[in-house]
Amino acid sequence: MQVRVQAEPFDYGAECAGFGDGGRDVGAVVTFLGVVRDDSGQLARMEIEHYPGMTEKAIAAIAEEARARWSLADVLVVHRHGALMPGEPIMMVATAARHRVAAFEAAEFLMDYLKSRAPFWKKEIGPDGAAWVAAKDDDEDALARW
Amino acid sequence: MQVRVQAEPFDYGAECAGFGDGGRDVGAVVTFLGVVRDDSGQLARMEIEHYPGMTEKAIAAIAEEARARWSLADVLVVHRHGALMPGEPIMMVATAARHRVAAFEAAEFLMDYLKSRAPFWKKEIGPDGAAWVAAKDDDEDALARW
Amino acid sequence: MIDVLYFAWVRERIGLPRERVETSAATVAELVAELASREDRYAAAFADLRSLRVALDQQLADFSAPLDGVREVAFFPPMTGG
Amino acid sequence: MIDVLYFAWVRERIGLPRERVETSAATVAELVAELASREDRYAAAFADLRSLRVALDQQLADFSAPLDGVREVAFFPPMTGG
Repeated sequence: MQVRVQAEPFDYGAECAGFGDGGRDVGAVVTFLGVVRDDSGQLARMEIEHYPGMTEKAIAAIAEEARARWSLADVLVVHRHGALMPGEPIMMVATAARHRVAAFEAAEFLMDYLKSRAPFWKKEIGPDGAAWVAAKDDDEDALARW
Repeated sequence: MQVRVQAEPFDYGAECAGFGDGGRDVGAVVTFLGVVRDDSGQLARMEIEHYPGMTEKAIAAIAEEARARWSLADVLVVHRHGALMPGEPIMMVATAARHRVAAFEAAEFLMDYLKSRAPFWKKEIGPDGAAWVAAKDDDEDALARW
Repeated sequence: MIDVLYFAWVRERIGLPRERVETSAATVAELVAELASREDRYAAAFADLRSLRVALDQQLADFSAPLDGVREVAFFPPMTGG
Repeated sequence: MIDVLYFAWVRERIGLPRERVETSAATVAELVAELASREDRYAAAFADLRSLRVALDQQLADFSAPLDGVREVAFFPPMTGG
């Protein structure tokens, strides 16, 4: 299990290549990559604030819950903070399990919990100034299924 | 959209690295990697037979349905045939979408359909000879949710 | 004349991957009945249709489907890709 | 004495990221009432508790939670990671 919270960019391909050599009982690996979207073409940058100390603990607790619940052979969470440009990777998760259903469910569980339970806050900076991204009711509702 | 059916190994990390530069409206990338599992420690190799001609068409139709249904910015399917060793990648899918729910759902849809609707057949070769892998009722049932 | 293809254990039981068949069968089911009556190895391969799938010109089809205009018929077990 | 931390727009409204507070509040809600009565910027930050979250010693908690033994309280909006 590996959890990293960092300002530096990460290399998604290299993380994928290095993940999931979890032994002979791994049949399925799922990864999720979150990217800074810029639908309007007006986003100058995104800034992600976090709560140092709590962030690592909250993510580790979520990752450990996923590992235990889906008997994961391995789990990885990387999440950036600080300034990010459109198109840059924000975060990723990876799960390794015996079967595909467990790998998918665990990755979705991780994403749903990271969205709403890990202390990150996104701010978008555009031509009209800065605005904090509002939490969506959908994201809170997504937790109900677990 | 890219579909490849090949005997040669593929490089999962490199495929991930090269995927999903789908433009500024991509916020979420999901990949699935299937690996030859060897729970018993007795598997000498896996052999995958397929139906040349039909395989490519069937996968392309499934991938196109996923692309249209979830408005994917990009979709990739790679599937090997021939002899594979334990721990080797069998196949992968990747999806790029605006939001995480679409990327996850499309990847799971692709996997469910590739399992039961693309003409591949797996055979396991061990110390006691060769045995065709039986289709699971679960896999057929999984299609019902789409 | 029609091309008939066999895959996986269907191929192994019948002992060949493909053959050209002269038939007047109107449907897949009629073709199956013709083939199954040939020899034991065919009868064994077609013993349980629930464990078989069929494709017509590389599209999945039902056993009740007509063979009119079809050039290639394939028989195989349920697929196990992914 | 307790460390009080603010994040995101709560930090921006109050105008500082953290402070040490001398308080005899027994619960988070009592601490919020004390802070909100200080100045307009605090009142503005705490105007709608439904849009706020609280963590006690880096664990999410409720506004009714006791402060007994707590060293660090953090106030922030709903999280938007991932």
